[in-house]
Amino acid sequence: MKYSGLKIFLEGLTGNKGWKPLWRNPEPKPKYDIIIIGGGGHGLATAYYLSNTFNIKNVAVIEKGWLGSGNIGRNTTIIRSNYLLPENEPFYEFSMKLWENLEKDFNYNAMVSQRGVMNIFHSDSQRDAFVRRGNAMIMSGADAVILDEKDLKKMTPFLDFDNARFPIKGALWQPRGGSVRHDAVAWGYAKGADAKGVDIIQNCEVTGFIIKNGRCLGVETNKGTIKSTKIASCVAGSSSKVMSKAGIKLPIESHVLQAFVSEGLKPVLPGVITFGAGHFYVSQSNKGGLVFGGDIDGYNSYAQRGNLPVVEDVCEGGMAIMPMIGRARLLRMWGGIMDMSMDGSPFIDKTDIKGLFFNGGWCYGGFKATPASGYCYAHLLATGKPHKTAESFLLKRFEKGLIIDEKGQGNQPNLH
Amino acid sequence: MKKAKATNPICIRELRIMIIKHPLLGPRDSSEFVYKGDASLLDRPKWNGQKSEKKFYEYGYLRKNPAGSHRELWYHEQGDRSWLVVTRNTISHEIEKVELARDIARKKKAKAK
Amino acid sequence: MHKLKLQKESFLGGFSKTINNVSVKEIIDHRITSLAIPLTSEKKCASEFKKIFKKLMPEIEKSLSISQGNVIFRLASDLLFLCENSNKKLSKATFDLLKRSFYSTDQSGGWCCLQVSGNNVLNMLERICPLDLAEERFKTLDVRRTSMEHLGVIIFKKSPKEFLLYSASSSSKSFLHAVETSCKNL
Amino acid sequence: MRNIRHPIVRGKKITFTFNGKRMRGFQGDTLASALIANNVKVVGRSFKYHRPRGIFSAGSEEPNALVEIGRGAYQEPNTKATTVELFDGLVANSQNYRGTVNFDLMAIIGLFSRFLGAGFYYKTFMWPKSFWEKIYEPAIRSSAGLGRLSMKPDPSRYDKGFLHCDFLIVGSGVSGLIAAEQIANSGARVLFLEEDFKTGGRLNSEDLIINQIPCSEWAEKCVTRLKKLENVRILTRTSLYGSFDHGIYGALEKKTDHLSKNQDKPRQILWKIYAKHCVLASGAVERSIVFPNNDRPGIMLSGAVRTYANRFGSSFGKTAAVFTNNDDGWKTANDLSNIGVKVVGVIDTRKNIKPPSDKYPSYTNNSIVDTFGRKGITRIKLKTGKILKIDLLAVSGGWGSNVHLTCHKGDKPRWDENLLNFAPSKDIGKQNITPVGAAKGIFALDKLIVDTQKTISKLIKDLGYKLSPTIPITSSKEKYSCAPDWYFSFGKKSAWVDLQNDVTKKDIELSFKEGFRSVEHLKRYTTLGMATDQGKTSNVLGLAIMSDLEKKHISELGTTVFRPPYVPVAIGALAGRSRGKDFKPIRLTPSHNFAQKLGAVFVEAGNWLRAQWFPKEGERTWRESVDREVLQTRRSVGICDVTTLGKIDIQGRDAAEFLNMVYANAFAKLPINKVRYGLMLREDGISYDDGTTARFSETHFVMTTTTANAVLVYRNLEFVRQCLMPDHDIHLISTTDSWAQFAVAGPNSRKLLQKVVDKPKDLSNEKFPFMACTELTICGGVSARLFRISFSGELAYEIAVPTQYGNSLFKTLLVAGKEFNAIPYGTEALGVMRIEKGHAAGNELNGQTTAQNLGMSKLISKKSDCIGNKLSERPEFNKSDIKIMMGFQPTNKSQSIEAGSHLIKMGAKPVLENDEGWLSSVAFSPILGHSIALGFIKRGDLRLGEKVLAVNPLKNKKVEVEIVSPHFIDPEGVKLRA
Repeated sequence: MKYSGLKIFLEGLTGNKGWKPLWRNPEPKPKYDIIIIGGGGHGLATAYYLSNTFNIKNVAVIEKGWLGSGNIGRNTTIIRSNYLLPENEPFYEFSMKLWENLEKDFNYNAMVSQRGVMNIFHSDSQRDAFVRRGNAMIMSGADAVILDEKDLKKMTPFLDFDNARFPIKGALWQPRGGSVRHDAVAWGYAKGADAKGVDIIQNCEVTGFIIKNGRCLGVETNKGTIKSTKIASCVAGSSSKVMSKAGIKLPIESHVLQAFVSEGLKPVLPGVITFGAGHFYVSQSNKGGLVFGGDIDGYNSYAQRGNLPVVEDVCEGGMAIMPMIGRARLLRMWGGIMDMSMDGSPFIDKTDIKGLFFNGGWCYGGFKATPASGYCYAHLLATGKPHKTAESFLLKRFEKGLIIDEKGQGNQPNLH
Repeated sequence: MKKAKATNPICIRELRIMIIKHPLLGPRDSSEFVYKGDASLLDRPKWNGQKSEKKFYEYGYLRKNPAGSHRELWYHEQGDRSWLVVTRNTISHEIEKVELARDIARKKKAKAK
Repeated sequence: MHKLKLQKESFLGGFSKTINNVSVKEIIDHRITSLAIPLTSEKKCASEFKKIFKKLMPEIEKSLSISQGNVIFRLASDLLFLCENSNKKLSKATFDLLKRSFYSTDQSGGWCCLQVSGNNVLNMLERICPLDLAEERFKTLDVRRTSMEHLGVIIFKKSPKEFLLYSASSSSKSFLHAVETSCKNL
Repeated sequence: MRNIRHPIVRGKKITFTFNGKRMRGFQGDTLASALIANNVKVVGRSFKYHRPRGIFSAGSEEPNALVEIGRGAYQEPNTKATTVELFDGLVANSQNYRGTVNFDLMAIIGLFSRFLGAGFYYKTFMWPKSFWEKIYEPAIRSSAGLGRLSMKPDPSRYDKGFLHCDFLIVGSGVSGLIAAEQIANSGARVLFLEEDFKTGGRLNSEDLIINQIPCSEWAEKCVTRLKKLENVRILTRTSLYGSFDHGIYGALEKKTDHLSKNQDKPRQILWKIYAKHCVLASGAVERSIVFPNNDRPGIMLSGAVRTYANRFGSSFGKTAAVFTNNDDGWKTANDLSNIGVKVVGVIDTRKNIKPPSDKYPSYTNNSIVDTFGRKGITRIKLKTGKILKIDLLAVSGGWGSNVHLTCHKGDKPRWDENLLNFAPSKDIGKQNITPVGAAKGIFALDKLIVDTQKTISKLIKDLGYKLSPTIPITSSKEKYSCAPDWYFSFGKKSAWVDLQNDVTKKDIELSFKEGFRSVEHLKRYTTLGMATDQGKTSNVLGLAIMSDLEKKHISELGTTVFRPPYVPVAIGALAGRSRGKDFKPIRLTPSHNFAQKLGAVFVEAGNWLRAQWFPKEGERTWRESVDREVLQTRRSVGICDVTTLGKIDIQGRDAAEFLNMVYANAFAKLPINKVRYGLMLREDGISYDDGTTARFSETHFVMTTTTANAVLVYRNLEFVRQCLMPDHDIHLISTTDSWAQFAVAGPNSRKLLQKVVDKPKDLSNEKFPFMACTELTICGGVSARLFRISFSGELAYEIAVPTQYGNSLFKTLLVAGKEFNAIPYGTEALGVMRIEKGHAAGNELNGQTTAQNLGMSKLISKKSDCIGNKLSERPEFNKSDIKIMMGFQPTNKSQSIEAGSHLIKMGAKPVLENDEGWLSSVAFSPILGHSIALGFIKRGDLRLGEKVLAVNPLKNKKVEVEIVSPHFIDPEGVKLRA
C-alpha cells in the first residue's frame, strides 16, 4: 500500500476503512534461501535490502517475540556519524546517507530529524581529541563543526555556563546528526520487505541449529524445522545466547543499558546534546518528551531493566549541564540488553561454521547503524564478500590484534 | 537458586536482603563495588606455555556470557578492597554465592602445583 | 636550628560548628598509621599485638580502644589503622615494636577526621550514609569503610550519638560541605 | 459548593490563583478539590485534539487536569491538580492551549480528527523531501508537548537519603494500617509510606463503618497509636516510585512543596529504601468505560466523586447521573444523594441487577450513547433514547489492583476472571513483596480486613518474628461484582480510551486493521498508555477492545510492561545535591591556599583543581604568563605542585617480583634509593600508564601513576595482587593524599633544595645523581622524600612532605628561592616543557596506543612474564607500517599548528585514504620561539626530516610541517644529568 497525504485524506472521507496490515503473518515455509534470525531493526533492514537491493526474496525473518521488540524498540533514537577511527567512520557515514533517503526508499515516514548532535567538551585535551575526530569525520565525507563557547551560548543558552563544575568550553557538532522515530524504522523495513515477499514470522524462537560436517543447514524452532543454506544471526543483545546453540563463543558480554523519557514538554532542545564530563545525553522527541540516557549499568545482565545508581548518575549529569530541567519529571525508564563487544565495535562476518553468519556486538550504538548494518549484512549474505565499509568488523579480529577501540578502554566491555 | 533453600523462609530472607553479601563483612550495597567480569579472568595462562598466544587471546577476549548463573569478579573498592567472586543470575540478578577471589586463586594455584 | 620552618596546617582550619543539633568538629593533629599484616605472619602479628596492647587484635570492622582517644581499626583482614587522636600518642618504643611486625605506612596526611555528634546525628547521617546505622546493625565501636556523596569514608561509631568520619584530605572540603548540607537540610 | 459530611478537620481558609483568578479554598484541600468547589470545569486541554478537559480522578492516576504550578523559575509543568496540596498563595495555570484554556485556538485540530488517526504521521509528510525539515517537522514539533519549562535553572534544593527497615508498608488505607499495627507489634522495624498528605487512603473517602465508628476516624486512631511506637516510622507525602533488585526501593517525599515558604529546606527528598520485606497495600485504581464523547468536563470516575463529596465536601453541580458496570457506582449514587445532590439516574450496563436502592431512578441493561456540553457536561443520551439533564456524570468501569510496583522486576500479573482484574501473580512472594487488600485484588471491605489479618499473621510467622494474637475487626459489609462491559459505540462518534493522549476506540480499531495487534505494538502505534498517567485508568480498556478484535481472551493478550517510576519524579530530585559546583567533589592540592593567594588560574584535572598558570601584573594573555614560567624555570628554577600524581606504597617480601609483573619493563633489580621509569600495559598489550617507582628498602617501593589513572591503576594492582599472585607477600596502600609533592626544576634547583634539606645531606651530582631518591628530613626535622627525576628535561627534583606541611613547603621554597628568582609554575608550563622534552602524556597515552607506537617497544620485557607482554606480540601491533610518535615543527616557523590536525603527504588530498597520522599535543615553545608538536605518523622513525601537511579541515587550514625527533630540548639528556 502506497502512503501519502492524499491517501490519508481519501481514507478520512470514507471512514478509514481501506487501511491494510503493514505485513502478513505467515506460517514458516519448510525452506528459504536465507533465514534471518531476529526481527529487530537490523534483521528487518537486512531482509529489506536483500529483497529490494540484492533481489533475493525467498527470505524468512524469524522473531522470538513481536516484530521490533528488541533494541530497535528501546533505544534513545539518535543517529550520527561522528566516529574517530577509520574502521568505523566510513560505515557510520554510509549509514547516515541511507537514513537521509530512508523515507523515500521505503515509503514510510520514520521522521528522520536532522537537527544536529552536539558533543560538549570541557577541557583543552578533550577539545584536541574532538578536533582530531571532527577532522577524521570530514576526511571520510561526513560533516563536522567545532563550536566555541560563544557559538554554544547562542545555540544552547540554557546550558550552565556560569556555575558548572566542569566548564563548558565548546562542542563538536554534527549538523546532520539527529533522531528518528525508532519503532517506525522497524515497521517501515518490515513493510518494505514484506511487500517483496519476505516472510516475517513472529513468535518463532530458535531452539537449535542443524549443523552437519561443519555446515549449517537450518534451524529448529518452536514452529518446526526451517531449512536454508544461509542462516544469518542478527540478535544483538541475545547474541551469546543464540550463538551458543551453535557452539560458538563470542567476544561479547551482555549488559543492560537504561534509557529514560520525561513527561511531554513544549520544545526546549535544538537537537541532541551530549555531556562530556558526565554520563548524560539528551534529545527531545516529536511528542515533547526529553529522551535521555547515560552509561550502561555495568554488570552482565539479560534483564531488560536497570537499577537505581545509573538513574541517579544520569540525572546528576543532566542537572550539572542544564539545570533548567530540574522540574521536568522522569516519566518512564526502561532497559535494553546490549551486546558489549571487547573493543566497543561491532561484527558483521562469517563464522567458522559454513552457512552461518553473524551480525552483532553493536554495544549501545546499534540504532544509528541500522540501515548500514542491514545493507552490509545483506551484501555479505548475497555476495559472500564484506561491504567495503564493513571490512574490519571481523569476528576474529582480536586474535591478530586488530582493535577498533573508539574510547581506548581495552578489553573491558562495560567501559565502552 | 536451589529449590531446597526456598522451603526455608528464613533462608529466603537472608538471601534477598543480600545486596552483595561479602564473606567477611556481610551484606553491602553494590554501589561500594566495581564490576570486572567473568571470573575466568582468574585463570591467566602461563606466559611461556604451549600455544600461549592463542590461550591469551581466549583469556583476554572470549568470556562466558550466560543467561543464568554467572561467576564474576567484583571489587570492594569502597570497602575492604577485596576482590570477590560473586555467583549471580544474570536474568533475575539474584546472588547465589559470594567468595573471596584470593581464596579461589590460591586453591587454583595449589591445584596447579 | 634550621633557618626555614615548616608550619603544619589542618585541612579544615579546625572547623567546629553546631547546626540543627548536630555538632561538627574537625579533629586536628591526629596521627594515622596503616599496619599491614605480612602474608603468613597472621599468628605472629596477633601475638605481638597482644604483647604490646594486652588485648586481642580486633576482628574485621571492629575497633579496639588502646588508650585514651587512641584506637585501632581493623579495616580488612590484613589491614589495621592505628588512629591516635589525642595528645598522648604511643611511645616511640611501642611504635617501633609495631613497625617490626607489621608493614607500616604513615597516613596522617591522607585523612581528614570529622567528629559528628548530637541528638540529630543519625537523621543527618541518613542523608549521606548508605549503611544501616541502627544499634543492632552497627554497634558502638564498630567501624566501616563506605562511600558517601561520591567519596570514600571510614565511619567509626564512638558512642550511640557520636561518630568519627575519616575522608580523604584532598577532598575534605567537599566532604565537610556534604556534612554541613545534610545538617542544614534537616 | 461545600457540603461536609465527614468530620474531617478542615484547616483555615486560604487563597490561591488559577489562570489569573483569585480563588479560595481550605487547608487540607487539593488543588482539584478547591477548583471543583470554585466551580471550575475546564482545567486543561488534551494532547492531540485540544479537547476541553476537567478533573477526572482524585489521585495520581489523573489524565486530564494537568496544570503548571508556580511562577518564574519555580514553574512546574504537567502537575496533576489532584495531587497538589493547596497552600496559601499557590499559583496554578492551565497548559497546552493557545489563546485561553476556555477558547483554545488549537481546538480546531479536533475538526480534522478523522484524518489524524493513530500513526497518521508515518504515512505522510514525505513529499517533497525538503518540506519535511523546513515545514512539516517544525509544525509537528511546535504542537508537541504539554507544559512548558521556565528555561531557568531550577532554584529549588533537593536531597537524598537512605532508610533501612525490616518491613516496608506501602499505602495507609485499611489494609496498610492493619498490616502496620500487626507487624509493629512483632517488634520489627517498620517504614510506613503514604502518598497522600493524609493517612487513611480510601477510608477518608468512604462512608463506611469500622469497629462501630466512621472509617476515617478509625484510621485516625490507628495512626495515632502507630505514631507512638519507636519501631515505626511514618512518611506521608511519600510515593514509592520503583522496586529494584535485592529489596531496594525508591521513594520520593515531598517535603516543602505544600508550604508557602520553604525556609530554605529541600523541596523533595529521594529516599533509597533497603527493606527485607515489602507489604504492598497500594490499593486499586478505578477504570472508566469507553462510550461516545466520554471525555467531557464533568465526567469523573465514580470513586473520585465520592472522594470529593465525602473527604473534601466539594462536588460539581446539583444534578448527577452514574454510569457503571459494577456495584461501586451505586455507592456513589448513595453518597451523592446523602449530601443532597440530586441523582437523576444510575445507568447500569448489567442485565440481571437488582437496584440496591430505589431512592433514584435506575436504568439497568442500558448504556450511554452520547453526551453533550463542550465545556461541562449538560446532557446524556441513553441507549434507550432517554435524555437526562445533568451537570455531573460519575463513571465506574470497575477497579483494578495497583500492581504497578510488582511488575518493575518482571512479575506478570494474572487475570482474575471473577473480578475482571489484573492482580499480582502468585510468584510475587519471590520478590519478597506481599500484596494485601485491594492491591491483592480484594475489593470488599469486610473481606479484605479478614484476608489482610490472615496474610500478615502468616507472614510474621514465616519470617520468624514474634506473632501477637489477632484482634478481630468489624466493619460494614460490602459487595463487589463487575461485568465485562468495557465499551459502547454509536455511529461515528469518538469514544475515548486514553484521555490524555486522545486515543479513541477507532484508533485501536485502526491499529488492529494495520496489523499492530500485539499489546506492545498497540501501545507504540497508538500511544495508548504512554501519557503522564501511564494509562492507569485506560490500559485495561484498550486491551479489552483489542481482545475482542483479535477474538482472544484478555488474559492471552497480557499487559505491556509497567516501567518505573510509578509516579513521575522530578529530574532535580533524582539528581539531588549533585549539581552546579557540587556535581562532583573537588580535590584540592596541598598548596591550593597559597596558590590562590598568588592569583593562580585553576583548571579541572579529573576531580582535582590545579594551578594552570600564575599571572603576574601586566601580563595580558595566558601565553605571556606561561612563556615566562617556562623560560624562568629553564633559566633558573620553578616549582610546581605535582601532588595529584597517584602514589602507591608497595611493601612486602615479594614487592619487587610484583613490580616486575605489573610493569612492562624490569624492576626486580632496581637498587635501593633509586628510581626507575616504568611503562604499564593493559593485559591486551596497549599502553596504559606510566610513572616512576622508587625503592626505599628491600621490601618497600613507592610507585607514582598519572593523575588520571591513579584509581584505576590501584584497582588493577589489587587485582594482580589478590587474583594473580595470591601467594605473594605484597601490600598496597594509596598515599596520594598523604604526601604533598612538588617538582623543583631548573638549573638552580639543586642550590635551592640544598637550602631546605637538613644537614648533612649532600645533593651534589656525585652523592645524589640522576634517578636517585632518599628519605630525609628538611627544615629542621620534617620527614620528607626526595627524588631526582625530571619531566621537563632540566636538572630537577621532586620533593614530598606529609600533606599537612605542603602549603608551608610551597611558600618556603618560594621564599628560599627568592635569590634565584624562583617562580611557581602551573600545568600549562608543565605541559609545554614535557612536549619540548618529548614525554608522552594523556593525549598520547590515550588507551589506543601501543608501546610500539610510543617508540618504547624495546622496554617490554621478553625474559619474564608481565601484564600485557603476550598480547602485545600480536601481528597488528607489529606491522611494518605502524604509526610512531614523533616531533613536528612548522617549516615556516611563524606558522602555528593545531592539535587534532591530521597528517598527509605533501600534495595529497585530505581524505581518509591519505590519512597518515595526527598531531596529539601542540605547544608554543618559548625557548625555540615557534610551535612544536608531538604526533603519530606512519613509520615516522624512518622519515626524519620529511615534510608533510598537517591538515585541519574543520578550520580549513593546512600547514607544512617537518618530521623531527620528539626530543626538542637536550636530546642527549645532558642537562638532567648535570
